[in-house]
Amino acid sequence: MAASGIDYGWRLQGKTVRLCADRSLMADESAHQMEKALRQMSMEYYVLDRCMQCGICSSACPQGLLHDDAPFSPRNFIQRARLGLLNLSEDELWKCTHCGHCQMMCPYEIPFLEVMISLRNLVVEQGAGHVPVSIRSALASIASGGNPWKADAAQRVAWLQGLDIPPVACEPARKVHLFLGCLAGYDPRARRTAQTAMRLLHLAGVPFEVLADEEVCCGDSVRRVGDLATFARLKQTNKRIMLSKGVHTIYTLSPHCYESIQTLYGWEENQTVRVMPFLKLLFQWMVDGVFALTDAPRGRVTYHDPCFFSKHQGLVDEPRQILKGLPGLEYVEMEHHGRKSLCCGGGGGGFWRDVAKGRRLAEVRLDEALATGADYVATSCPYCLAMLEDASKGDERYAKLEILDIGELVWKGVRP
Amino acid sequence: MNPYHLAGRESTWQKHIKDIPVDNYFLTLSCILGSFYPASETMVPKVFDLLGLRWATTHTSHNGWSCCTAIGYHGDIMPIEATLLTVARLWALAQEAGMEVITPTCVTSFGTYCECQELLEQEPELRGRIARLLKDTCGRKLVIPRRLAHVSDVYYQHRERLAGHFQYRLIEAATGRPLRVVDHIGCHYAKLFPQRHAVGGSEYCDVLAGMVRTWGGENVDYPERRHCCGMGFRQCMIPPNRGATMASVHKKLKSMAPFKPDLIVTNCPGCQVFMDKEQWAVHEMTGEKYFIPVITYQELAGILLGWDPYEVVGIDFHTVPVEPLLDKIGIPYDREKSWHREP
Amino acid sequence: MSQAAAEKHTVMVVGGGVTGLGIALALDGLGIETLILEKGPSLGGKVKDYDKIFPDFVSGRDIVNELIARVERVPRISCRTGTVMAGLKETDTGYAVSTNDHQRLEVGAIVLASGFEVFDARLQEEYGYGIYPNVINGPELESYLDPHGPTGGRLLRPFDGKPARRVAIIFCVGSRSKRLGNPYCSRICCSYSTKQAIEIMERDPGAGVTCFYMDIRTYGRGFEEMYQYAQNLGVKYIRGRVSECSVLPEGDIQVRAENTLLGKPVQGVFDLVSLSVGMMPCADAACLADLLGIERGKDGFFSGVDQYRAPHDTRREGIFLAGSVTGLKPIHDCLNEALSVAGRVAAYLNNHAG
Amino acid sequence: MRQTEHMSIEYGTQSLLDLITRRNPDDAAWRDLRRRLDAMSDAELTDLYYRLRDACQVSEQGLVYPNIQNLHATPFEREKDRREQRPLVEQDSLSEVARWYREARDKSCVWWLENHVIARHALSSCMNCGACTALCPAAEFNEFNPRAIMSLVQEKDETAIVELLKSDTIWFCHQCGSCKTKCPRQNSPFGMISSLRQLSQLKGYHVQSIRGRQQYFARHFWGGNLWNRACTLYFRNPDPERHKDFGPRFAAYFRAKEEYLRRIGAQPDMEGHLSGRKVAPETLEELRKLWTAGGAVYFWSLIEEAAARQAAQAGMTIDEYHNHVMSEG
Repeated sequence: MAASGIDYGWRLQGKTVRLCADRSLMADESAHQMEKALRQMSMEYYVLDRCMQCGICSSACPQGLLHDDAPFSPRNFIQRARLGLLNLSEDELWKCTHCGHCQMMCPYEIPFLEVMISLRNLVVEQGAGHVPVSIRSALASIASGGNPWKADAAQRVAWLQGLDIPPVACEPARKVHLFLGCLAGYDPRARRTAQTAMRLLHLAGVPFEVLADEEVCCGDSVRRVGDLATFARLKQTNKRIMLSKGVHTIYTLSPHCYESIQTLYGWEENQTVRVMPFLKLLFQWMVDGVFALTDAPRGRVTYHDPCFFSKHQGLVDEPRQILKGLPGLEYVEMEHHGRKSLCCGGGGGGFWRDVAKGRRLAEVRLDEALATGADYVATSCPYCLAMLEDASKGDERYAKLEILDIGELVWKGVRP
Repeated sequence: MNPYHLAGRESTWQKHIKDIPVDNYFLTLSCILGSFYPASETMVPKVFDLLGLRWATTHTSHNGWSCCTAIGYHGDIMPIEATLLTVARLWALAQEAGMEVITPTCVTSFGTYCECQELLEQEPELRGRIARLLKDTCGRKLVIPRRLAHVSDVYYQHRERLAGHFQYRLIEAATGRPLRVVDHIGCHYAKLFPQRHAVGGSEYCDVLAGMVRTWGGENVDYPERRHCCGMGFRQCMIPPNRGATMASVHKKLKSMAPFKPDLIVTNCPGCQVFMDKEQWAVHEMTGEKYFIPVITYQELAGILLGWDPYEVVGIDFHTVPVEPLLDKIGIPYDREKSWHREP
Repeated sequence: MSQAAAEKHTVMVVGGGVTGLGIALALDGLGIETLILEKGPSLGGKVKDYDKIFPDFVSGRDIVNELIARVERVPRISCRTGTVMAGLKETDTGYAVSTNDHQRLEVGAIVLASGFEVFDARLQEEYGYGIYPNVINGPELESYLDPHGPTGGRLLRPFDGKPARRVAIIFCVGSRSKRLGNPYCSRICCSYSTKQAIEIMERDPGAGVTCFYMDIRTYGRGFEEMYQYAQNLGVKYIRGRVSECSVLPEGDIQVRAENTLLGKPVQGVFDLVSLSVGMMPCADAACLADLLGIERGKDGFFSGVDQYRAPHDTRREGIFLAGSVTGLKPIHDCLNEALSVAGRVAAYLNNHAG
Repeated sequence: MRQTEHMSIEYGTQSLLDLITRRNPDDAAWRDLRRRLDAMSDAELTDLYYRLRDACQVSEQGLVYPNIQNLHATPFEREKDRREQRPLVEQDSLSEVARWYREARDKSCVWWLENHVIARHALSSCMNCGACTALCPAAEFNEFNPRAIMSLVQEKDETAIVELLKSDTIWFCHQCGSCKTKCPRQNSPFGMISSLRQLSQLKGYHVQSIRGRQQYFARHFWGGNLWNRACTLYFRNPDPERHKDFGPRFAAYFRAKEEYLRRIGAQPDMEGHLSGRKVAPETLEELRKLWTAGGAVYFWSLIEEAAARQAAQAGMTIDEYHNHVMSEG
């Protein structure tokens, strides 16, 4: 390539002029080998062969809305993968937040996320490229301590002591377990959400337990950044505990926990474990009129669909009906909503990446929320909550927006 | 073993035979040549006279010399109408001098004449306006030349006769092997209107290759042979943009080096300047030492005719020394006449 | 009029390719005599050189040989090879055709099935066909892949006979180009080239086949699936028209294109470059048109009176068109058309001929 | 007139010449002279220019060269051209071609594409095959893609086109025409780009991009040569300082160029043989009329205006701006 030996500059009129580098892509042996290697290493790679480069994925990808000269484009990514032009060491590999909009739209139903997972797996487990520092440390911490923050396992539930919520004992045969998830375990904000959830459970008279400090990370993000081995171990640990404690029902606070425990833990026939997102429970209570509701809170509310509920599970009507059931609130919809909603940027390991201000998906989302003139942005995923709040912090534009978990919003309206 | 079938290569350019007028040439000048390699211009009339051709030119100021403004046009400071008028004026001068065909020494002039010819032929309304403006402003008459020729076309046309006058051939004196010659055609000669105006079309343009074969040399093709030298008007003229120019030259040199050419012959003044001069910059920047002599077809004819390399052909104007080439062919020269004192 | 009327006549089929043979056999089924006029030395046309045809990889050669065998068994069909029309006169029972070997043939109707020619790739000079040994065209690649071909089915570089493993296939050569006077799409090149790519990859999984295309037009039943399969085999498709091929000292071919899906120039070096040449009207289309007094479209192919209502009829009564004289078709379409033309001809003979 | 004589006397033609013919002067003496020049009327300034041009200067070997050699590419010449051309673009004195361009300014870009002769010839329809980009020298080395430009233009989206005209993109093209030869639809991408560049300058969008701003240098470099010497390049232009890449042999040539040229029978700045390059006053007169009629002078005045606006915004003098744009980027 003409790029070789171009470090010498040339000063003309006080300007440094350099030989411009050749931008041409090379359809050469190395690309050919790269492509062959990917084929051999990654099972999912073959699905890319179905791609006909229609580009609907790239138009669906939320990153297209970022103010970025070269936004992440699944179509472009697939094209380069097919031609062996990928550089697995680039930050690009970690941009995808697994919202799943692309594969929802794909006419050939290419499971792009699975491809991403397997490519990331090549990097994380087989060292085919470079893993961003923040992600590497999160993975290390989970592998050792079962949580991403190198925190003490005991901390996960320590905060539950001294709570004024007397646990209602379940009958041994029908244990109900509230799966907190790592955020609720360690992040103060998420803890508040979890507390509210518990209060609601308590008020509704639902007996439940918390798996003390034995519960570990559900492994969703671990899997999505490609660390399949660790995921397998986490899965085993959680399953072992749950089964040993005779858990019958698991309520999850996070759609991520829900999806992995429900669909990836691979429960056997005889293991009659029922997994249910807290959101559904909440919806049931509202339908049954379990709570007496006041007209507080007042104002306009909009709902941000977590991708793992909307796109992955199709769970979009329930939360809206819950919010519409709150007498004091006027419900408004954002431009992108339901199955076509935009990602907060927290999924697929995005929660562990450091993205510069002005380049965050959450900002795009908040702008849409502002446009609706809403006072409250309700959501039902601790990742979304955290990402949206982070983005709104220190930006007075978003000051008027109160970002809440849907449970917290309901709790505001519940007459004690 | 030759990586291509010569017969096929021959038959390709032979599909595009250009109708080149045999006499009555009106010579117009090149800004770049006049500034960097003036000898290539001053030698043209000498050759025309040698061949006993009828020719005229605007070479003295009182018969109205001007440039064709093509650099201005491609440098985006001349609206097409202004260029059309300037060119139309030159055509009118040719007519007044009683010459049939206008022959520029500059490939971009040539390309622009061709473009003007096509525009005026295809746009009656434009033709009318230009004719009127030309009449009103300087009382001259618009005459669209039927045929256009570049000076290299004229050399090509008479290449055998010219060879008759040669004292040397493109052959290495020591070994008797034909010199390996890379020809660089110039985009505005071969690419703008290849069907109509380029000898041999754009892929295997024969205007230089033909001279080289006839004069004893061997044509050398290389992958980047068709490519632009990177002059690019505004790209070479404005220092911060020149990186692309140098890179283009570098790319061409890298691509031709494995074919071990003895010299590069150019058709276009712009290419001549940058293929020659940037070799030094490339050396400075990358350490790669190419230094392949680059000469115009006029200079090539000049040295083969045995004209004085310094006082007639003006090889002192070159950045890459031409003397090694003279040594190869066995052309004597008086080093004392050179103004350059090589260390 | 009764069926018998038709049987009094002979139908002349111009062209002994797969279409001509099909028509003859179909007419035989209707009890009508046919005379096949083939300008070449033998029957079978181009398809007899195809070892595998798309989309199902059956042997084209077998199909043709089978047709020829049947034709030879049938008494109602006679063939004249090495024969072309020289003159044409109308008679009260149809036409009197004179041939180059000074025969005078009385026929009730004429079906033109003289097929097509492949594009002469030398006209697209920038690819260096006929100049660089390692640049070949589609039919040549076909013969390289043919076990009965010159290399016994081994893919070798013509330049030095070394095995060719890095292969580029350039689509739309001589098609979709206003510059070369062929603005039309030749319809079958995408498919036959994809078929060839598959054959190369199936025989040598280590090989790398790169296809440079403008649009993939695998329009027929089973074609798109074939394209999918090719991709599954690892054939690379780069969207962009190749702008030039150049030869390197060892005979390798350097190719330049743009990957228009990435918006960047792309360069590659290959052992072998195959040009998927498009199709042209048969060489003698012009003189046939004059001779028969029928019209051709702007693209030089013949056109029926009305491509919806009378696709096979020409302005001239009793002269019909079949197969790729009206534009390129895959082999099975040609054979289908043979059947419909036969029906049309029989009907014509019954209703018009005396 | 009086002012001029006064100056000539005060400086003495020679010393005035020394001061006035420096390429990028920036010292007290120059600033003082600049003030005096600014104070002069157009007539006085142009008169001074031509008197200096025609005042002969003795050169080596008894040959006498006119001063024209020293005046090129000086702020003085630029100022003179500016003032000399100003009256030629008075609204009412515009030629019909210039009037057409002036009207085009207020019309949409899409209108331009449908009416400008070069644009009309450049694009019939594009199928995005990329044959143009494949061998484009600019695409190979810069963020540039002729195919993308053609398909953007083909969509006729006004705002998108305006964006394009304000960007660096269109200025990367080398105008080599390789794309034209290869296009299967016989389009001419480089012609289209040439037309877009004209439009960009016509509407003053070019000053929004680094590469576009360079046109102010081009306008005076090529434009100055044309206006005063009837050629786009003048053999004294390529000053080795600005062409270090041409190497020491070129520098050596440049030091003694008159001698070099004379030896091979070229007579720089002189009447006479080829490469003479002296243009007769009446010829120059004729050409200037043609360029005024052809709209070139109007076009230059637009580039001038845009530059003046830009310089004022940046708080530079026009001379500083000129030097800025030719080294920026």
